[in-house]
Amino acid sequence: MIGADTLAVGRAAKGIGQQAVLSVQGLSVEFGPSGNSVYAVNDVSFDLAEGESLAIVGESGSGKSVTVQTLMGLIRKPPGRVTAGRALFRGRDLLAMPDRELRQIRGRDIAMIFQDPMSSLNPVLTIGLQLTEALREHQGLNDAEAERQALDMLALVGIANAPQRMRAFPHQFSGGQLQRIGIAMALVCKPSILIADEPTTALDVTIQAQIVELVVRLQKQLGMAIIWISHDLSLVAGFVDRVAVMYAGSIVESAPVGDLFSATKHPYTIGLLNSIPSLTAANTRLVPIKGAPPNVTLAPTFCAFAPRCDHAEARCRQARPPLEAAGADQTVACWRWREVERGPRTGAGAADKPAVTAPKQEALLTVTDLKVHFPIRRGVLRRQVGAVHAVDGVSFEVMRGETLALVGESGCGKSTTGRAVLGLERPSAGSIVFEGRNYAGATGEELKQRRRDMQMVFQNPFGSLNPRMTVGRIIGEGLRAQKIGTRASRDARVSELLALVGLREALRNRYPFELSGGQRQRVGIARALAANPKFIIADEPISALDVSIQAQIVNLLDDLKPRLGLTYLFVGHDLSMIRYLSDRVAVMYLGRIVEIGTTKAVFGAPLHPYTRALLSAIPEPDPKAGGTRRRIVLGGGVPDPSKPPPGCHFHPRCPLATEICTKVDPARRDFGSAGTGQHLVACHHAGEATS
Amino acid sequence: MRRFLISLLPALALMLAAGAVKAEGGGTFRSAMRTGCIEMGTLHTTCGHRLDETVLQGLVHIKWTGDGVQPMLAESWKTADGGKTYVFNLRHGVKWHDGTPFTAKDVVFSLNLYANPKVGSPWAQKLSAVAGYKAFQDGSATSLAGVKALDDATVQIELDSAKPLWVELQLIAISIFPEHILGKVAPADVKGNAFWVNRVGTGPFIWKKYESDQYVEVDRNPDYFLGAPKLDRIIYQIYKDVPPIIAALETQEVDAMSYEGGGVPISELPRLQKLDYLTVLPKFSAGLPTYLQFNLENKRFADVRVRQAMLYAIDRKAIIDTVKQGAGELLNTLFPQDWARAKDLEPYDYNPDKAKQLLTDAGWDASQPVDFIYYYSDQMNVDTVTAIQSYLAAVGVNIQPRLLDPAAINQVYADGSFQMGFFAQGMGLDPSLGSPLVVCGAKPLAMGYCNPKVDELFNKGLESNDRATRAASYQEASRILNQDLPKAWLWNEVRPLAFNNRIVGLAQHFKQQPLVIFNHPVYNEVEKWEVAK
Amino acid sequence: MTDAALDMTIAAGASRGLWGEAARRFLNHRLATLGLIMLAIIVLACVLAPLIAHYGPNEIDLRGHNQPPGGMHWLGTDGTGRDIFARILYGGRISLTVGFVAVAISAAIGIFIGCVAGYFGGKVDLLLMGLIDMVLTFPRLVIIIAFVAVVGPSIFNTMVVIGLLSWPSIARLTRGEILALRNQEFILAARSLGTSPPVIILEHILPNMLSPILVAITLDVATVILLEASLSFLGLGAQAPAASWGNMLRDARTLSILESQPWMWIPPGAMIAMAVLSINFVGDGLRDALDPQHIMGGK
Amino acid sequence: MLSYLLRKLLLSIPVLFGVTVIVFAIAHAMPGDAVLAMITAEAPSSEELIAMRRGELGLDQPVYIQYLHWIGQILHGNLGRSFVNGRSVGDIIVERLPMTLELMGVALLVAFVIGTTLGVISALRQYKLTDYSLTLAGFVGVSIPDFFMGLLLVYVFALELRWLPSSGISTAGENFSLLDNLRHLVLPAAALALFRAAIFMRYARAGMLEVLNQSYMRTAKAKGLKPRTITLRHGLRNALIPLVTVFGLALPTLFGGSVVIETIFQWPGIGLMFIDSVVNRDSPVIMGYVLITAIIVMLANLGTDLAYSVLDPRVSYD
Repeated sequence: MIGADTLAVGRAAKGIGQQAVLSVQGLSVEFGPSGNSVYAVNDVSFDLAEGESLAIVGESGSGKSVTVQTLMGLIRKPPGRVTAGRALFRGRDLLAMPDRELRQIRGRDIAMIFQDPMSSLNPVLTIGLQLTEALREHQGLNDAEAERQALDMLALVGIANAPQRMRAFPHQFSGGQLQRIGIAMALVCKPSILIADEPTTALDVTIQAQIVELVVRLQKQLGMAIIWISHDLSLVAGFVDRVAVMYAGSIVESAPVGDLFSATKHPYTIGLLNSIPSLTAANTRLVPIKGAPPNVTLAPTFCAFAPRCDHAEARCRQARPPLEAAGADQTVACWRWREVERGPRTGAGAADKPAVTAPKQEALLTVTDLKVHFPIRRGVLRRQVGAVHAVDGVSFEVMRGETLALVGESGCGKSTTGRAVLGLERPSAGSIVFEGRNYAGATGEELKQRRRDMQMVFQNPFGSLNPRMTVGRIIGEGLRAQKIGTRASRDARVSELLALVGLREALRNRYPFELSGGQRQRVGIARALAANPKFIIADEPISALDVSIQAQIVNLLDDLKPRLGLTYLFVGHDLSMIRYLSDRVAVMYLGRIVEIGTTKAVFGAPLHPYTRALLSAIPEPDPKAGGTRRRIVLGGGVPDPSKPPPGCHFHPRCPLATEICTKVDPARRDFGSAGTGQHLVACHHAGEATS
Repeated sequence: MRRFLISLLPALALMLAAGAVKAEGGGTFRSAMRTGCIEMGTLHTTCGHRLDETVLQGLVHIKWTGDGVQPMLAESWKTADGGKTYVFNLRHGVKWHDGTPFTAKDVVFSLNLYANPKVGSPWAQKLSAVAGYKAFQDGSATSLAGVKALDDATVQIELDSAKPLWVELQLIAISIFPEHILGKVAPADVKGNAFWVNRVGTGPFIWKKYESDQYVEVDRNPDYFLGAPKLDRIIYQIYKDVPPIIAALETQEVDAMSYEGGGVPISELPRLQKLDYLTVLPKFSAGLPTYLQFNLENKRFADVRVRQAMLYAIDRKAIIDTVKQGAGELLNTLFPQDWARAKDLEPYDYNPDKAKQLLTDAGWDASQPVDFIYYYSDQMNVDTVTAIQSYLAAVGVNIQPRLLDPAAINQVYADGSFQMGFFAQGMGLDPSLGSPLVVCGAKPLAMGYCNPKVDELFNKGLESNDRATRAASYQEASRILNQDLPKAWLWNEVRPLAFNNRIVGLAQHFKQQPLVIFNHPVYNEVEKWEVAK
Repeated sequence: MTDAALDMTIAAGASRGLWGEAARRFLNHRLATLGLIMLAIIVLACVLAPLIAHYGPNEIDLRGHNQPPGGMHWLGTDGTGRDIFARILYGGRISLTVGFVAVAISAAIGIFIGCVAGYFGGKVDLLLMGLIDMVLTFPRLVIIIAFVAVVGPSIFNTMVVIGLLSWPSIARLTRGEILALRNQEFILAARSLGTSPPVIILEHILPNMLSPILVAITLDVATVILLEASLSFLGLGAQAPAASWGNMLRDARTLSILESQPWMWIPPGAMIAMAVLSINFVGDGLRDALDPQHIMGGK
Repeated sequence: MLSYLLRKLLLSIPVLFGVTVIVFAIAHAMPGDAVLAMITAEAPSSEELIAMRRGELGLDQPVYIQYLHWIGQILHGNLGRSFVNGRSVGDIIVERLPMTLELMGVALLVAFVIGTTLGVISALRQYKLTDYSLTLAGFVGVSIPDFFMGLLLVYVFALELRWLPSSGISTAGENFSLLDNLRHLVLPAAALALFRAAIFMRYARAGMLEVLNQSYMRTAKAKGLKPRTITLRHGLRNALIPLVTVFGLALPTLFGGSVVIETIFQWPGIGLMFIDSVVNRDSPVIMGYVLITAIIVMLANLGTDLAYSVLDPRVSYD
């Protein structure tokens, strides 16, 4: 601790922005044999000042990770090749130095944390060994000294009980703890640059907030520079100094974070910002970027964004625009940046969100006290010794024509609830009444009947389509299963559905692997709509998609709802998107609904402390907002659902918890008014202010 | 890793170098033996050769030259009544390897042990001519009435009727066991007794050690009554299969191989003949008529023309010349002994046309395949079966060869489903030993053949010990068997043998031995062999 | 409008389809292509043996035995003067037939049992897994030796016995695949559409577990060819005079043949090695070509 | 963990019971029986004698009685007595099993060490000449049956070079010496090992390649560790885990392989005993052999599970 502090002072004295600790110049990386290359990184240049934090933002395949991994010498060669460029670290070219030298810099001067904390730690080695090995390698410390420093670092990242935990293995930690350990591991040698490669993508939003906070704190404490790789503009808006936006292997725009949001220059950046809903901005219709990110298999001799750009002209397809200065500290790579301007949700197809027809006050679906328990069997005789209380007494109604969103962090039981409603999981208790009929425990013909009216759109666009069926067969499957129509009429219906979800007829005979993620999700939607259901359960339908594609799918769902008279149960964890598309929201925690009400009421005046924490953790795509909003960072992680805490499930993490919360499970109370509608909250201290 | 491999090399080299030094004390003879030769729980010796006679011995053994009987534990014997009563004078001063004196009690005990129905020895019938045998078998007597110890050194054996050849043909098979050891064992338990893996005998070598499936080690008996052996010890190395024996002969890991199981495969001869440290006897008569066996109770083979046709169909000479590389002599009747065969036998020269004609005449149904069983799995015999199959197919006899093990063959015999097969039967010593193949009702090998004239001639052959007299009977029988073809006689087998010249006396003796002698202890003068200097 | 750009690029290249894509990847695999060609030549030569070989496989010529290669006998003759080349081809028929038929039998049993265990789960699964465990604890070769002693050696028996004893690995694989597939979202999707269980098995589960099973089956063929060779070498497989590569290799037990008549054992040995090698190559290629990673689009 | 082991052991009881039924059925379905197997042309037996021997061995009883009798013995820890020499089957197996285990153990160890090493080297040199040659060698290795390998080894090393003895477990009649024993062991163990080394190599290569793509390898590299540390400490350990399964699966095939190799090399283990007992229809020995190998394989499977839990801290059984 002491060491860290003095070091921080030393670094801080140099100040920020005085000199580039890292200067990347014209970096190009290709993969595969020449002639058949993937142009992963094209002519990327940026500077990183001492103590500065830089975000590199881009969608999957944009080359952001390859860029930093190349700097670290982490890409495998072959197939990877650095075809041009320099990367000067304190004046020494990282790309030219022999591996032996680079190794001295890796881990000591430049450290890295990775996306998936679970897979980036070695599962068979103890945390202690993995923490200390860099110390022993770089600083030649003996075991005791290395262990002492590692313990200091563990304490610094907030791992309790560190001495015992040193002997534990990675699988014995939660994801959030693992990422803390990953950070400790990167920082043990007090590097001057930390590269964070999407370190929060695999984490829940409340944990993500913890990690971001930790890194920001440590950066200040240790005075290091940070390169933060992310696909999420909103996330980085709150804490970095500069942002570089990458697209198809190139930096298209780079600016101080404020300028990037307020004076956005590049059409792609504009497109990205228009694709994400804002918690604070007006609730206007999302404007997606058309098309999908390209595979970078063509030599970068043109603007890669041109096919998706509304401003593209002939020039864009003939020559690649250079990255040029477009302001004090802003650069942009676009031939037409001077003509492009970001208005509020401008661009082709921009329009107001379609007027929501007021939902009829008639319950289409009523779920009462639903429980889904999965037995745990142990011992010699495999006796049931307990159960995972995945869904533990959930009640809600879905009104005809509305969108009810079910939100919560992973493991809270929201997906299981959705599946139970459709009959994919057998409820242990409770009733599921759809249009007046209780379907809980339905089998056979009854189940089949239910499935004609209810359908599901699944999360994973890769896993939810049978890879060995053509698109046409996948879409028509429900019709065949329900024996609807003749072969010819089914064929016609498939064509109709393809058109409905915005897919070309030509795709009918394609296989899923030939489609992009967005197209697959459209196929999934078309499949669900085939038999004209009344009710769609959408289970995180956009969470696996790139930002620019998410908006496409959300808009499609939004458009279809009034056209086909659908009702949605939307399961998700992306709160800003949910706020954008739902009429009412139910917040789940550990198998129970803690708060349910209209979107306006819940988002506007959240009453349950968990909801409040959840909402405060949502990153906002506006650097200014980041400063003003007060974040409630919850301690710890979600408890084991097979051993839920007694009383209120949330009490161990709750800032308001009192004696009663540990004993009595709070009943739901209605805090709604005529204006806000029903607003049920299950909390003894609902609405009380946090200290 | 490379360093690791390099560090292994010296160790490897050391191991290989150790192989170059042959750790051989003076005077060890290593002989290869096939598995199965060791189990002797039912007293009979399936591989009488070599091991038994070095440890255990009988009253008499067969002479080295195969033409007479050598006194062993019995110094002399005489019969006063033309072979009904024999009196044996035992050798004096003989001691068991454990030091106990050998006496007439041991002889009486041993003969009774063989005949005891509770022991269940298949060789009990060797004593079936002894007076009182039947009573012993059916339980009305508890010992053989005909066997008596006249004193400590004299034994009298009385037979039911006069058998002038009894000693030569039957007694030679009987080994004498120590009464003071096996006498304590209940007869029914003799089979599983530890004695058989820790034998105490009177022979030139003393049983020392038996390692299952590895070897038997016997050490020199300095008190041997025919003179102390020159070899220090003999190690009988046990092998399951022939190829490893050949390899061991070549590498001098063994000095000799037994001739049970085929001796040196003919195909390996050229290889061994090239080695100057080996003496190879390429054409050692096996006294082993080889034939096609038919089930005469099966209608298809009942017609003699069918059997004759098969013999005409096969070019036996070509098979001997090529597949058997000359090792084998044509045989057209049962007896391998020259003197027992008539000179005017039908030669059944290769004549496929005649074969076809005979088959047509006999109304042979060529569409029906014939189940054809054989046992010898070595390359030469498999090739032989292949050639036979091909020759028979050419005349319309479609045999389907199946290689079976003894148990399966005996099962096929027992349940009567046997059709046809390729077999051989060792009977080198005397023509009378062929009787189980051809006399009426002899099970299982006669296969339904019955010619009272043949039975009569076999009986006659045993009434005298004068060879000329006997020859007349057997030659007559040979003519009948040549015509009747109860089996289709093919040839007399030849067994090549190979010996390491290191053992002086071994090869020389075998050169004198006219033929392989199966199943009977032979006086082989092992005490005179020695390791060359 | 939205995916127009991508639509265009896809429409430009003709769809190869699922199998087309697999075929392309397979053919890109150099060793696999080589293996396929080798295997095709071997199989074709064996099938067309009567047209290629000048002699019958069992045509003996005692006076012309043990001839070295050359002249009328391309690969020489064996101990009874049979043409080695002809026997190689006809023997290949037996060896390959044993391989394919035995594996077909074991695959049929294995897939059936695996499907039943995987689909029904529970007690049925427990029972069948017990059965699988039981058969797996037997050393296969040992049990086959004992079995052949029971039913008698013949190529038919060898095939059946190998088939009857080799299914557990495929059953296990099938069961595992089904268990893995059962939790795939597209199976959930099919269930949610009301697709009936038999249709789910037929349309969703079977086609998707096909590739790993196909790979396993292919590699099994190679194993069985080796097993047949071992059995025939021990005299328990193909019976004389019929040829199989394994019993031809038996000649090499004779040391002088091993040393001075290599034409009798090199060809069958080489054929065994080549057949097994090419099947292994093909299996390896199939594994890559059918890798579900590629069509599932995972990362 | 303990309850997992207990459960596995409990589950193995019905499995072993099934094994006994099957092996009994096979042993008794063989044509002929121990008594018929003893009959030779030189020692023809009368029908009375055959009946007497069958009576002694209990072969005249109804089959189910024979089975119950056998099972009864087994439950008393007694595998019965050999029909051929009357010795206790348990004793025979105890006497011979160590020799087979020596052969198999050394072969397995050698195969594992060589195979894994080469597999890892091959993976580290992916797409280089070393990799291609090793992979090809591996393919060839799994294409040569072990019996044939045995013949070739004897031919080259025993007959031509005369470096090593051609058969046996030690020089007959000499006092046991480890060196002598090892010299005899080299060829049969190599014959068994080479084929399996090729298999281990394939799996080790695949495993290592998979591990090389894992992100924790990238993490290790990002820490600036030495390549050797990364390969050995982070890579190898993870790559070895899936090999445990291969190790477990190799055991039954090794028993099969040892039957052939023991025959070729006259190695006096239980494989040789088994072949003899089949020829002799010595059903107590046949059944004892299969039962014992089944138990060993089962224990080895349990051992595999244990090894997993030792090697991979993520694995815990309950």
